[in-house]
Amino acid sequence: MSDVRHFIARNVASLLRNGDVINLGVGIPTLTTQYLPDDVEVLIQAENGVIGCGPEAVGEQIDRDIIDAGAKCITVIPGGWFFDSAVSFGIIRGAHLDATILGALQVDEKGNLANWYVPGKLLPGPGGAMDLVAGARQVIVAMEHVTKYGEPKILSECTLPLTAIGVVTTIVTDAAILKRAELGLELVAIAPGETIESVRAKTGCPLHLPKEGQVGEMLQ
Amino acid sequence: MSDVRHFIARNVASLLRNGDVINLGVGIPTLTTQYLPDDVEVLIQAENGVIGCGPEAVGEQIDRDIIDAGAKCITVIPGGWFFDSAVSFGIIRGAHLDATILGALQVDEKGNLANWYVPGKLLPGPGGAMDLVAGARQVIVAMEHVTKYGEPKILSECTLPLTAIGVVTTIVTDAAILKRAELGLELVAIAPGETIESVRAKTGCPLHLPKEGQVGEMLQ
Amino acid sequence: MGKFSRDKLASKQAVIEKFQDGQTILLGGFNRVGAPGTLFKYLHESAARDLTLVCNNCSNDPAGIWYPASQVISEGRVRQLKISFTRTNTELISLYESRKLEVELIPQGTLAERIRAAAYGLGGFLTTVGYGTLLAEGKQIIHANGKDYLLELPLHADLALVKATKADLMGNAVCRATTKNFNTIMAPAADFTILEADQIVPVGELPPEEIDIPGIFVDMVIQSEEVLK
Amino acid sequence: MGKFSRDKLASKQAVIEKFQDGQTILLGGFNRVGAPGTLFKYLHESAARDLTLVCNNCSNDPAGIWYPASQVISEGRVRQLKISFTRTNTELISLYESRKLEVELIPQGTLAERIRAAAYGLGGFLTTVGYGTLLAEGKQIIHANGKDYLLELPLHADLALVKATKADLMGNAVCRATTKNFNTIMAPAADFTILEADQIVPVGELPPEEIDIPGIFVDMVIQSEEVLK
Repeated sequence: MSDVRHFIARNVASLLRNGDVINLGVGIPTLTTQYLPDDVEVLIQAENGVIGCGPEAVGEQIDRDIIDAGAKCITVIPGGWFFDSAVSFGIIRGAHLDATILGALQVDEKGNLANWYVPGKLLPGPGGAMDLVAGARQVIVAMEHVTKYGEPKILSECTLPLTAIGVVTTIVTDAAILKRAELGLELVAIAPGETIESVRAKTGCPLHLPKEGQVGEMLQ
Repeated sequence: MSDVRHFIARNVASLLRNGDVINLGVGIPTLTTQYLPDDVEVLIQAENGVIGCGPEAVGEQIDRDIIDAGAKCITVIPGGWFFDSAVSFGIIRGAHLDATILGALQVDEKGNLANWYVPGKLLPGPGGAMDLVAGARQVIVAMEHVTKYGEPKILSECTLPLTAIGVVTTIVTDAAILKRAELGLELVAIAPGETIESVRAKTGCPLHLPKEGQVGEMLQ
Repeated sequence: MGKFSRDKLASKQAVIEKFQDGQTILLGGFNRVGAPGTLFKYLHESAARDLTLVCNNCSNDPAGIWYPASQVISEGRVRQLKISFTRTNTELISLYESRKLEVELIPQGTLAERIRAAAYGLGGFLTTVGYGTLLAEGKQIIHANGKDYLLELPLHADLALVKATKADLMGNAVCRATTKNFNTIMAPAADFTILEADQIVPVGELPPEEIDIPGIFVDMVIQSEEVLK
Repeated sequence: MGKFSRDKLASKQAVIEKFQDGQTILLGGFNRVGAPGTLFKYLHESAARDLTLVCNNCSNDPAGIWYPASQVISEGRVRQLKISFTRTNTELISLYESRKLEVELIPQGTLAERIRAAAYGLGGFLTTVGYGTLLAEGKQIIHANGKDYLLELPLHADLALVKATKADLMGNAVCRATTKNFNTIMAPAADFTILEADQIVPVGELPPEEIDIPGIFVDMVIQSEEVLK
């Protein structure tokens, strides 16, 4: 299970470019930065009001006034900046983030995202999720391909309440990397051990093959 | 003429209360602060991005990065603050100013103000005037009662293009102090040497007398 | 009536007297950081009820700084909660589902911007955030520049409770690092703003370039008590 | 494509190449203070025309820092000017009246807020400023909360030219005292932002609490030349 999470994180990392400004959701996304290639450095924003997030603070580094959105005490790199929530979501809404990476309950072929509410479960608050996916240039969903009951999470149409309409640009799972294209979802790469057919079998909507080139292999 | 300006400024000053936060337009309004009673201290905002404006800077006080909206190098009192234009007009629009004091071409009994544009004359820009009068709690107009041709500037209805609708709360001239009330303009005080009738004669709309109390006398 | 004064230091009693039934109150902070824990205690100690509370999140962890605020909710003194992030409060669902509490869920950035709109005199703003979701229900849709937007309205309050690292007696305040969060925008968005500071310094001691909240947005200043973090 | 880099220092030539015909360009500054005079010179030296310039004011005083920008207008290279305060430029009226220049007059606060709306991804905002005046002509009126407002739209640009007192090589910048004005909000409102600084310092030297413009809003940094003030 932990291996799967790291496998997904490594493949998300491969999508980032040097100089990108990104926001990381909780869970798998926070694992991403440890898999960045040596020549790729990114700047991390946290929506509670900091840009230039470094690793978690330990020992004497701990400053209780410096947290990330998950309430973890963090370090900040030289050249970092602090700001209030209005500016923070200005950065987010104003397309100043190259990517936001976050988990999902469901994604569909129209790029719709459901990741905030399962009716009948604990009353949820959207937090910053609706803002992040509406504003970032790329919305990268990092999640397992199917539910723990083996049901598809990638569908023709989300059945859960939506977080946003038509925003998802890329999906990275334990089985495949999918990009949203004009016609729907395009199969960019598959995991070692998977085939195009095996990925299609666990996906709830048609998957298109790339118009040019061929389906690649995900990083081990 | 200079006497008239100072007379008006002194009477504007008498309307301010201790602790007021104000913005001063160019001309007569800038003379106001020298006539504040000893027990009245106000905080002055300048819309280019400073609150706590002190007197004009001289000699070694001059810091070329510190100007007011008239581009004059000023001093700033301890406890002053600098901010950008979005915050500045947030302060203005958001009713954080107790009063804005400014000149006018015409005012009418509905509180309409015309102070930015005489058709046929130099192409004007509104600057911050439209924002200031829309946002401040009190809009105090400081001007001469009639034009240099002796025509009324206080009218039933402005004939010049408007700066804003229904915003003027008080008018201070060389002849009278008028307040906007439900029915129209109310004569609060008259200048020494004027009578109610003489003020009415140079005013282009009806002037009501106070419902309670009587018409006062302006400060010499 | 102006908000300029060189001595805004207030007593606990003076603060408690400001709380009245039926008020809408903004609560600063993001998780424990920048949360005015002393003011939460005073709010809890007051008798005010039928309140509307507005905050990013509100933990009911008994060891946490938000606990007194969450108790005001538990005690049934809150009519409506406007909030972005509920997962730090395990009790909200039962209060909500038993209809003892109205909850308005607001995306975090929209919450911040609605508060700023109130602070800065805007009649509302257009955003795509939340468009097409459950949270768009009942909201006016405006078509502009070829696109559909939700019209979000200003969120004004009677009181704001905010926190700073340092403040002077005029109410100028510095909010260090990530403590700014909702404090800087809530301060100007209420009719009356009470600021709690860890340290209170003489006027003129805070460098103007570091001030996050100017005194004109603040009515009362109090010294933080030792409170839970 | 990301805007994070540890070396944004650019040459005059690199700046001049960014100017292209038909661009909309934001010009920072309020009177002489905070005006990027070196970038005005480079803009004037470029061949770009058919421009839309956006600024608070633009003096044509030959002894002033704005003069090169005003010359770009005089030379007929500007199609439209969006401006708040025209009285510092005695030439605008004749250009405007001879229909050589389109001018959009914008109340100063609405100008600032429209730029911020573009910077921060809002579809517009509601304001009473300008309602019932000539400047409301052609604007959509929105009824909200029982009141009529003008809908003001975001003012986005291709380029922003801004000025700081100090900047580091990541583009983080400090704008001292009243030099902030339009610089801090114009920086994030354009696709490409060029920042001129009086002093350039190593990364990490600017205290985070004093930064007015973060590097993520800046594409190029140049050292100010000695220019007219």
